Amino acid sequence: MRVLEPWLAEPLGELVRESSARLALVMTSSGQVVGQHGFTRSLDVMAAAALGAGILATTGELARLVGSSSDFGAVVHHGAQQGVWLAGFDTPRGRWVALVVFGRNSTVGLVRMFFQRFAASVREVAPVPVPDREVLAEGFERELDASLRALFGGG
Amino acid sequence: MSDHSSPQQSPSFLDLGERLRQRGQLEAALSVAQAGATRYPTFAAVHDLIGRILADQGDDEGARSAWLATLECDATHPGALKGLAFLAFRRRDFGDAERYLEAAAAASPRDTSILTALDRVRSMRPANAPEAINIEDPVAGLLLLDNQGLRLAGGLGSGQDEQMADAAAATAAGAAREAERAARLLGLGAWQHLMIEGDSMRTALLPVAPQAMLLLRRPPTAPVGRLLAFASRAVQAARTWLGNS
Amino acid sequence: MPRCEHSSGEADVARIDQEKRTIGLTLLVVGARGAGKTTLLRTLRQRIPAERLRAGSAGESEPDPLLDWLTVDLGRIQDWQVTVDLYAIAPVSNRDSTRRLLFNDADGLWLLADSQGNRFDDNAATFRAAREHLVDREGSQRDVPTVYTWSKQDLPGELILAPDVLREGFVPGGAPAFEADLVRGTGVLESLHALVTLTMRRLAPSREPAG
Amino acid sequence: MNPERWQRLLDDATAISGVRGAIVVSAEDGLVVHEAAVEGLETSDVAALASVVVRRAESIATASGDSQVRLCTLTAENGTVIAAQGEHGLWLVAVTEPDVELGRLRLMLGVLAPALG
Repeated sequence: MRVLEPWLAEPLGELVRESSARLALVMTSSGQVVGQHGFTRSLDVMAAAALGAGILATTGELARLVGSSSDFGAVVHHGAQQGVWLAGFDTPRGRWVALVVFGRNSTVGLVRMFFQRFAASVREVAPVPVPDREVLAEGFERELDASLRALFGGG
Repeated sequence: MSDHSSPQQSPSFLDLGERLRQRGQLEAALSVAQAGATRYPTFAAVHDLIGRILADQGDDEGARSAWLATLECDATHPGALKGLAFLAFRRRDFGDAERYLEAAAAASPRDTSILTALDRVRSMRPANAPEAINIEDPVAGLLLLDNQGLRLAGGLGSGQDEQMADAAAATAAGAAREAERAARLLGLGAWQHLMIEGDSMRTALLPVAPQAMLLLRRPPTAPVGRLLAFASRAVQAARTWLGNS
Repeated sequence: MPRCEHSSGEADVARIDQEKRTIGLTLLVVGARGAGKTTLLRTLRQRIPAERLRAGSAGESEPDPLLDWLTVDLGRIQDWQVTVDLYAIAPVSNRDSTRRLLFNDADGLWLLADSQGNRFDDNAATFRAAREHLVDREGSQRDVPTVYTWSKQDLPGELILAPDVLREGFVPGGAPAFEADLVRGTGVLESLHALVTLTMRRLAPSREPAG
Repeated sequence: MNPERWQRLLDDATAISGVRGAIVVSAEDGLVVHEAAVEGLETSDVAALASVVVRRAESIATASGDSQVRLCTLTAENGTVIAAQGEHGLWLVAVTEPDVELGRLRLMLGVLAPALG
């Protein structure tokens, strides 16, 4: 499992463990990965994130087209050997998306249940973003330039 | 090869052995039956015949082995179950006798001789006489396993081999985890037992210790309340067994 | 692929981790087929000390022809550890989702033009496509620091276009442009130097949590 | 599919003293198909968890060489979850207080569940 920020590890670990998920991916609604479990190739993570965010956006659009007052909440693909659960949820960092791939030893209901707990847990533990202040001190570019010259052999 | 291990039709040595047994020529009957067992080692009926001959000779231990061998060939062989019930009855173990007859009744529900025997055994047993508990007996229908799904002791009961007991243990540990989780997450507190009822069997799964659980398997005719009462005693026995181990 | 290991939650900006004091830049190397993207990355691998290079597709037996990548550790600058992820993307690939994501996250663009006269249109089409891909998550056009490198300037003069012609043809405004001989490495490190500087300059004044 | 009939079945089940709620569950996906529950019972959680227990119970039965599971009862300190098999992968699931008339409920669910299909 990999997470961008340490506080996400526990809720994501619980989601994976309790729902018997094979793969799990948590991303921002624009597809930026914030945590994953089970993927071995980074390229797959990126592609899955982009596709997952895209699918959810598309179904949201479809929901609007057919006159639904809100989006569909979750998208489920159920195959013979494994299923995919894809759902958005609100966090203090904005809307995020979770993608869970589960096998025959789990069920949609179980994934749904632990996804809801996961979303609630993220809402509870996610640090609220705070206002920023300037960081790069004066002289940064000069040091960068020196560092690049050293690294690139005076180039 | 199937034609070497189990004959297509009832072979003549069975008739011969049975006739010799009924005439009291037990030694001759036994030699015929044992020759047949050599020829057809997985043929249930020949082991059943040997069991009856040995029982007639008063060799209860030998008869028990033969009938257990019968059940290995055919897990629901009524003759072997009746034979084992008879041996239990003879040693006045009415609980065991009842258990084997219940299994025989499940295998042959229309056999009135079994139902009659069952009634008789039940009437012989004092109402509050506790059924004997032997955690290590593989045919007692008590399977003790650890939380990783490994068998610690016992088995699934008559007719089910060790391999099957191991498979059941492997699945039971997962079931216990789910039972524990379901009870906890639904706010029902600690789980006490999971009762699984089917057409052919009643099975109860109970926690014994943090690292161990017990699977109890009985025929569908076993009354649920009595099964649970027995299960409760079996859990205590299992705890003692774990302590001694 | 380093992206998901140390990225901030924000889109469209370099990854700045305030706790670990790290800055990660994503730079895209874009060029027409045969313009020399793979050679460029290979040259960087040869010229930059190995201890400053992190895992990249070079570690695999064969570079991925559709997506080659490389991470350079620029070391500690002030109290920040700065790394640069360089992705070389083929102009046409079946990995549109990957490409979209990379363009979304790009902090800087390194446009590589094949100097040969007969590749002028290919270069133009590739650069145009790159600009079309360079949109933010809401679909608005993004303006990111860009440098140009004219590859194959070592070929005979009758085959190639002069740097000022290429600049005239491709470079809007005053973006830096460098002539390069990718095999010998001329102009490569200079281009990267300029791009990193421009990109970091765009970050300043950058931000960190108050308090 | 007959929601009206399901409702009647669930009403019969919940009429028993000590039954907190009853639902029709699809064991394959662990989702609620129909429900009749009292306040305080998260029926989707019941469906998800009960279906997993049922599936595990079926695994035990299969591994033991037994036939289909008809009834599955999980007894805990503060209550019981009881699931009876219906047709087409549907299960009738009831959640009870600890002092429910379990014998009556078992029989009733055993009779009602086959009518689920």
